[in-house]
Amino acid sequence: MTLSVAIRHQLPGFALDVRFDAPPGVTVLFGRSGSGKTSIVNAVAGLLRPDDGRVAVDGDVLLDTARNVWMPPHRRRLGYVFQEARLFPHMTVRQNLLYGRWFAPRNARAEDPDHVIDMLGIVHLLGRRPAALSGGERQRVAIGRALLAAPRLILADEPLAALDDARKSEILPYLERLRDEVAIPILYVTHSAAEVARLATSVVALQDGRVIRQGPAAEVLADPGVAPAGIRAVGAVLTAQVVAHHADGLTEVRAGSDTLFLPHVPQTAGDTLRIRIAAQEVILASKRPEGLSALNIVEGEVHSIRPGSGPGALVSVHCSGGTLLARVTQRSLATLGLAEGSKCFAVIKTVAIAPEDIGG
Amino acid sequence: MTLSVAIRHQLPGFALDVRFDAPPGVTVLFGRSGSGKTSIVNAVAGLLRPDDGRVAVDGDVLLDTARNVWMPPHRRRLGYVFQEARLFPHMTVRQNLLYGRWFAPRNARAEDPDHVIDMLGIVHLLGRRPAALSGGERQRVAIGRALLAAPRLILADEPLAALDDARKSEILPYLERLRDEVAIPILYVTHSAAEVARLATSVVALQDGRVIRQGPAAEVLADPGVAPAGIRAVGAVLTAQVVAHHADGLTEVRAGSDTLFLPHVPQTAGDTLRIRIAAQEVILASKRPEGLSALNIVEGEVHSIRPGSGPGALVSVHCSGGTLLARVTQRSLATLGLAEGSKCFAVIKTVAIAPEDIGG
Amino acid sequence: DDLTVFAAASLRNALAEAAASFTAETGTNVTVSAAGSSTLARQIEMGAPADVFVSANPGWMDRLEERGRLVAGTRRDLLGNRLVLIGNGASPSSLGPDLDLAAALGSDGRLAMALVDAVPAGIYGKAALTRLGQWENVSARVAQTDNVRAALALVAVGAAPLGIVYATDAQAEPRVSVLYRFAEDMHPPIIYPAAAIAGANEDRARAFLDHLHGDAARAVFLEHGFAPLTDTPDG
Amino acid sequence: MAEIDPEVWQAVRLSLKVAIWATLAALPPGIFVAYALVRWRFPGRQFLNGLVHLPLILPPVVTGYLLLLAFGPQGPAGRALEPLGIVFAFRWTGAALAAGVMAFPLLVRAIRLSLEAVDPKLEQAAATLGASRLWVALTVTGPLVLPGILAGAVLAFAKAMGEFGATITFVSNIPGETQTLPSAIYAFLQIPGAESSVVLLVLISIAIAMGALLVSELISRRLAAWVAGR
Amino acid sequence: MAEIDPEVWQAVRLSLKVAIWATLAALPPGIFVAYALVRWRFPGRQFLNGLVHLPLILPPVVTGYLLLLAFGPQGPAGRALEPLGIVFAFRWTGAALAAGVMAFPLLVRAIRLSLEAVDPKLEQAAATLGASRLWVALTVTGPLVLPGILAGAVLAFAKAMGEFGATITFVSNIPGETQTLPSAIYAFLQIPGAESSVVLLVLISIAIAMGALLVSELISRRLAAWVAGR
Ligand SMILES: Nc1ncnc2c1ncn2[C@@H]1O[C@H](COP(=O)(O)OP(=O)(O)OP(=O)(O)O)[C@@H](O)[C@H]1O
Ligand SMILES: Nc1ncnc2c1ncn2[C@@H]1O[C@H](COP(=O)(O)OP(=O)(O)OP(=O)(O)O)[C@@H](O)[C@H]1O
Ligand code: MOO
Ligand SMILES: [Mg+2]
Ligand SMILES: [Mg+2]
Repeated sequence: MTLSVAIRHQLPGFALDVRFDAPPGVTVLFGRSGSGKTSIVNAVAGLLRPDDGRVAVDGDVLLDTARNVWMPPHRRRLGYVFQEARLFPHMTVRQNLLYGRWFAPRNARAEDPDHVIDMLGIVHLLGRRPAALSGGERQRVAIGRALLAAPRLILADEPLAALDDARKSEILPYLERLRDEVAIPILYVTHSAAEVARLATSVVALQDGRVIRQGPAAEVLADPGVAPAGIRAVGAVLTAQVVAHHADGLTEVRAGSDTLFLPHVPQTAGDTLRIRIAAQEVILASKRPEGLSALNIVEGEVHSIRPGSGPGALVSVHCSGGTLLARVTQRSLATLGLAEGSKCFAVIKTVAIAPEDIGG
Repeated sequence: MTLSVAIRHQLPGFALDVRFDAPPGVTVLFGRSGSGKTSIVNAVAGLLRPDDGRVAVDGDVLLDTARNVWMPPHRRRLGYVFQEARLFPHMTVRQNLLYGRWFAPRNARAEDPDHVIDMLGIVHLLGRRPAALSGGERQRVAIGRALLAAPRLILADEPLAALDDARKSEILPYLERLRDEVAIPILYVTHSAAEVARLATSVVALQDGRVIRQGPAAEVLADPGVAPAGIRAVGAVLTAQVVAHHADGLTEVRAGSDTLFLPHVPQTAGDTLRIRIAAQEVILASKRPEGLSALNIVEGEVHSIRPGSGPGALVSVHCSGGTLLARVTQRSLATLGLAEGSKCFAVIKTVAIAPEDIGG
Repeated sequence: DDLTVFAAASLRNALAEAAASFTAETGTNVTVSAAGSSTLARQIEMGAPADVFVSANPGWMDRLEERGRLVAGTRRDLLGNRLVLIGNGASPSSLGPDLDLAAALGSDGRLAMALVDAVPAGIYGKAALTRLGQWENVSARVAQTDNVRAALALVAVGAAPLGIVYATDAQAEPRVSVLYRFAEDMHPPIIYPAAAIAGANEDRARAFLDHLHGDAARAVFLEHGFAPLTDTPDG
Repeated sequence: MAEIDPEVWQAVRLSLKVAIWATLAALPPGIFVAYALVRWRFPGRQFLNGLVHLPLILPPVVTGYLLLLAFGPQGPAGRALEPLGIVFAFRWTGAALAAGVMAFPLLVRAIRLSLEAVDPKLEQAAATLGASRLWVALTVTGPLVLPGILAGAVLAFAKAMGEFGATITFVSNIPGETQTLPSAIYAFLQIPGAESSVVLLVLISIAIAMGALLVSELISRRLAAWVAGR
Repeated sequence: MAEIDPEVWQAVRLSLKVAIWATLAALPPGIFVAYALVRWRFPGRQFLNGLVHLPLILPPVVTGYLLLLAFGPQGPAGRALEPLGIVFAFRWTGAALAAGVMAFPLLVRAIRLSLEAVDPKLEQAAATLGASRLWVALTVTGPLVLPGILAGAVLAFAKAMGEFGATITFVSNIPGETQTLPSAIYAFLQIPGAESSVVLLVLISIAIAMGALLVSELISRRLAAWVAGR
C-alpha cells in the first residue's frame, strides 16, 4: 500500500505546500520545529482540511478537493499517535487502549493487546486513569491505543520523544516488526537521527512547509545537504546479511565482500539487516591500521570529498558493501594525503553501532 | 545557592522517597519514564504537597512538613518549564512570555526579553495565540516564559524534548550561560545523555522513586552502573583549557599534558571547557596508531576493565588529563592483550565530539 | 362520578367545607381547584373539565356566558363581600366619612390595593375612592398588587400604612385593623356568581349549586365572613 | 403548627412526581438541543436558541397561557395528540410539561456550557480511532459533559419544584391531579388565616429541594473527579 | 392592534432598566459565590449552596414575600439600609433586587460550571510564575470563565426581564416606578377582552430579549474563540 499526499494549505503566516509518496514501510517526516510536520499528519488524518489537495492510500481516496471528496476521519482507519497524548481522561488506561477495537472491522488484522501492553511496559497501569500517569507513561499508552485500533495506516508524531533510551529500544523493534510484517505505510515524525536511520524506509525532509528532499532513507541520509537533519544525522545505511552469531556475543555480518562484527542482533543467520553508520563515527586510514580495538576495518576508495563550512569534510568511500560516509577534519585529509580516487581503509567501532542503529 | 530536597510521598502504586542536594549549576534528574522526576520537580515548585519532607533554598525553607512550613508556589519565585507547555490560551505569545515579569520583584535580575525571544527563535510568533503554534514552538515559548520570570530557581522538565537538534544547539549555550553566570540552581529533567553531559553540574539518577546514584556529573556519568542512563550515556567528562584557535577551524585544548583538537568552540584562549567523551566513541590501541584520520591520540594506562553482560567491556584509562572511558569488545581486548595496568593509546575522533557535548 | 369545582382562590377553604357537607349528603366527591378567576375562566373557555365555576367577579362569568360555556339558567349570584380600608397599628384608629386619605398616608406612605384596572378588589376600590373624591389625591400613591391578599400582606407587614381589601381578608389577619368600611353603594356590587359549566355532569352540578345556596353552606360562608346573597335564580 | 392535611402530602407526592418527570423528560431534548446549538450550524439556529429561552423571558403566566392555547383540549397540539392517548390538559402530565418547559432553558444552558468546554482534540482522537460522530458523542463527549448534564438536571429539578405561574395557568390547581406544592402554597396564601399551612408547605419544599441539592452535589463531585480521572 | 399606550413604553424602559441593573448588580456577588462554592471548602458551604438555589425552589410569590419581610420598610434589612439612603421598598431598585435574587441561582450555576472546567494546571503555571491567588483569579481563571459569566448574565437578564411573581409581591405594581413588562402583561391578562394588549406586550418582551440573546451569542462566540485562542 502506498500513501500519496499532495497538500496546499495557507495559515496566517505559514504556507504548506507538499507533495510526496510514502511507500509501504516507514516514511519519516523530518524537519525543524514549525516546518509543518504535524500539519501534514493532521491533513492525512482528516483533522485538517487543506485548501487544496489529494490524499490517497492506493486507490482509496481520502481527500480530493478537486473532486470534492473528503472521507471523515473515523472512516480512514488510522492509528494516530498524537504529539500530545490526547488520552481520554474519563477512561482507564485499559479502556483507552481498547477504544479503537470497538470500531475496527471484525476481519481486521489486529495486534495482540497483551503483547502490545507488555512491549510498552504498561501492564501495571491498566486500571489507572491518564491523570495518574507520568508524561512518558501517557505517551506509551497513546502508542498502544493507536496500534490496537487495527489501523491500515499509522501516523506517529514524535511518539518516542518523551521516552528514555531504554524504553525506546524496547519499542523500536516492535515498530520495525510492524513495518516489515505488515505492509502498511507508517508516517513517522521525529527529530531523532537514530530513529530515522533505524526505521525509515523513505525520508521526507521539510523546511518552512515545503519538501526540500525526499527519497529512500539511505539516499537522503547520505546527503549532507539535508540541513534540517543536523550534521550529526548524516550517515550511510549499509545492507548486510547475518552470517553467524559468535559465542562472545558478537554477530558477524557480511556487507558485500566485507565482514563486520556487530553487537549481538536478534536476527538469525541469513537475515538481512540495515545498519546505519554515522559519518562521524568512521575513521579513515591511509594504510590498514593494526593493534586497534576497532574490529571492523573495511577497504575502499575515496569517491568524493565535500568540504564543510567548518573544519570538517564529508568523505564518501565506495567499498564492496556499499557507500560509507566519513566525517573527518580537513587537516587529517591533508595529513593522510587522501584525495578522490585514493585507496583507504575505514575503521568502524563495533560498539559504536548502537542497537538503535541496527534494524531488521 | 543550594537547593536541598528531601521528600517522601506515597501515591497509589508508587512511592517517592528521595533526598539530594542541588548545588548551584545544573542538577539533572535522570531516570526512566515513571521514575518520579516530574513528581520531585512538582514538590519543589509547591504543586505537590508531599506527605513528608523538607525543601530549602539555602536558608529559605520552602517546605518543612515537620515544622508545618509550606510556602505557596507564587512566593517561591521559580521558573518552571512544564513537561507539557501549559501556555495560557487566552494570551498572546508575548503576553505569555511577559506574564512572570509582572510579579517579579523590581530589583530582580531579569533576563532581557529581546535576547531570550531571539535565542528561542520566536519573534515571528509574538502576536499569536498558543493554539496557533506547533508543538516545538509551544515548548520554546514555555522556556522563555520561565526564563523571563526572573526566577531564583529554574525547574525544567524535559524542556528540549520536542525540539530539533539545530534548535537545541541554539538554546543549550544559553542555558550554560545561565548556569555559569547566575548562581541559581537549575533542576533539569532530561533523557538525553548529551544534555546531561553538557549541562549537568551534578546528576541525580532515579529509579522507581528512589535515588540510585547522585554526585558530580563527571563521576556519575563515568559510572557504568547507572543503568537508567542506558549504556550509550556512559562517558567521561574531561576538563580542558583552550590553548588556541587554528585557521582551519579547529580549536586546540589541553587536558593535563595531552593536546586535543576540537571543532571550533566559541570560548577564548585560557577558558575552561567541559568535554564529554562517550565511552563508545573511544578506540583503544596497544601501540601508537599511525596514518589515521583521528587527530586525538592520548596515552594512558588501563585502570580497570569491567566486562558487560554483552560482548563489550568498559575500560577506564587513566591519562594525564583525567580518566577516559572506552567501550570496546572483549574480543578486541583479548586480541590487543590489554589488561589492567597495560599501557595503551586512546583514539578520539575530533568530529565525534559533538558541539552539544562541549560546554563552557 | 365526581364533581370538579373551579373557584376563585379566596373561596377555597369555604368551598371545601361546603363541598364536604355535599359529599356527606350525596356521596359525590368534589374537587375544588382554586386559582385566580381570570385564569379559571380562560381554562374553562379552553375546555377545562370544570363542572361548576364560582368567580370572584361577574366580568369573567359574563364572558363565559357570552361564549356559551354555562348551562343556561344555572348562573346565580352566590356571595357578596364588603370593601374595607385597613391599617396596621401605626395608623390612625379610625377615619370618618370625610376621610383624607392622602394625609393619612403621610409623606411617603403607600396605599396597598389590588391592580386597580384589572383585579376586582382594585376595581371596586378605585370606584369607591373616585366616588369619595379621593382618587385624584391618592392615585399616584397606590401600590398595586396582583391579588388582594398581597395588598393585605403589604399592610400586615407594615410596608404600607393603609390598604383596601375585602372584609373577609381583614377579618382573617390579626395584624391589621379595619379603619373604614366603604358603603356598598360606593362601588359596583361585589358579587361572586356561581354557575354550572356545560358538559357531562350538568345534573350533579345543579345539585351542587343548590347545595351552595342551601342553609348549611350559608352558615359556612357566613363563618368565613362572606355575605350569602339571597337572589332567586335568574331566567 | 397546623395538622398536616392529607392534601399536603398529596401535593408533596405530586410535586415530586411532576418535578422528576419534568426533569427526566426534558433531559433528552435538552441534550439534543444543546448539542445542536453548540455543534451544528443550521438556518434557524438563532431562532431555536430564542425559542428555548422564551419561557425565561416571558412571565410564567404567559407561557402557561400559550401552553393552554396549544395543548389545551381545544388547542391544535392537544387535539393532534388526543387520539394517541396523550393528554396534557388538566392532568399531572400537563404540570410536568409546564415545569419541563419552564426548566428547559436552564437545562440547555448548563449542557451547552459543558459542551463548549469539551476539548475538541479528544473528539478528534476518538474519530481517528474509528468512532463515528454518534459514537464520539456517546463515548467521549457524553461522559465529559455529564457534570453539566447533572448541573442542568439539578437546576431543572429545582425549577420544576418551584414552578407555579405556568403550571396553574395551564393545568389549573386540581388537588391530587395538578395541585403541586407551589399551587397549594398559592392557594393557602389566598385564604384568610392559612399562614401556618403556608409556612409548613414552604418548609417541606425547602427540605425536599435541599435534599436533592445535597445529593446532587455529592454525585457531582464524584462525577467531576471521575471525568477528570482524579 | 391596540394603540400603544405611553404606559407601555414606560414599562418597557423600566423593565430594561431593572433587568440591566439586576444583572449587573448580581454579577459581582454571583462570581464571588460561584468561586467560593467551587474553590473553597468551608463550613456552611452546602448551606450557602442551598440558599443560592432557594429562589428557584420556592414559588416566586414566597420569595417576594420573604424579600418584603426583610427589605420592606419595617424589615430588619430595610431599616438597616434606610439611613444609608438605600431603599428598596416600592422602588425600581426593589424590582431590580427581586429580579436579581430570582436570577441569582442561574447566574451562579453558569459561572460554577465554567469554573469547574478551568484547567487547574494553568492556574498552577500562573502561580509558579509568581501570581498570587488573587492575580491568578484575575488574569487566568477570570478570562477563562468569561464565557460562563456571559452565559450566566444572559440567563440572568432573560430571567430578570420575565420575573413577575417576586417583583409584584415585593414592590407591587406602581406605574413608572415598579410596573415592569410582566406586571403590565399580568394586569392585562386579568381584564376580559384585553388580549390584544397582552399580545403587544408579549411581542415587545420577546423582541427585546431576542435582541439581547442575539448580541450575547455573537459576543459569546467571539469570547469563546478568544479564550481558546482560536
Ligand atoms: N495520581 C497518581 N496516582 C498514582 N500514581 C501516580 C499518580 N501520578 C503519578 N503517578 C505515578 O508516579 C510515578 C512517577 O511519576 P512522574 O510523573 O514523577 O514520572 P516521571 O519520572 O516524570 O516520568 P516521565 O519521564 O514519564 O515523565 C509514575 O509511575 C506514575 O505512574
Ligand atoms: N492556527 C494557526 N495559525 C497560524 N499558523 C499556524 C497555525 N497552526 C500552526 N501554525 C504554524 O504552522 C507551522 C507548522 O506547524 P506544525 O504544527 O505543522 O509544525 P511541526 O513541524 O509539527 O513543528 P513541531 O516540530 O514544533 O511540532 C508552524 O510554523 C506554526 O506556527
Ligand atoms: O577524527 Mo578526526 O576525523 O580527528 O579528524
Ligand atoms: Mg508538531
Ligand atoms: Mg515526567
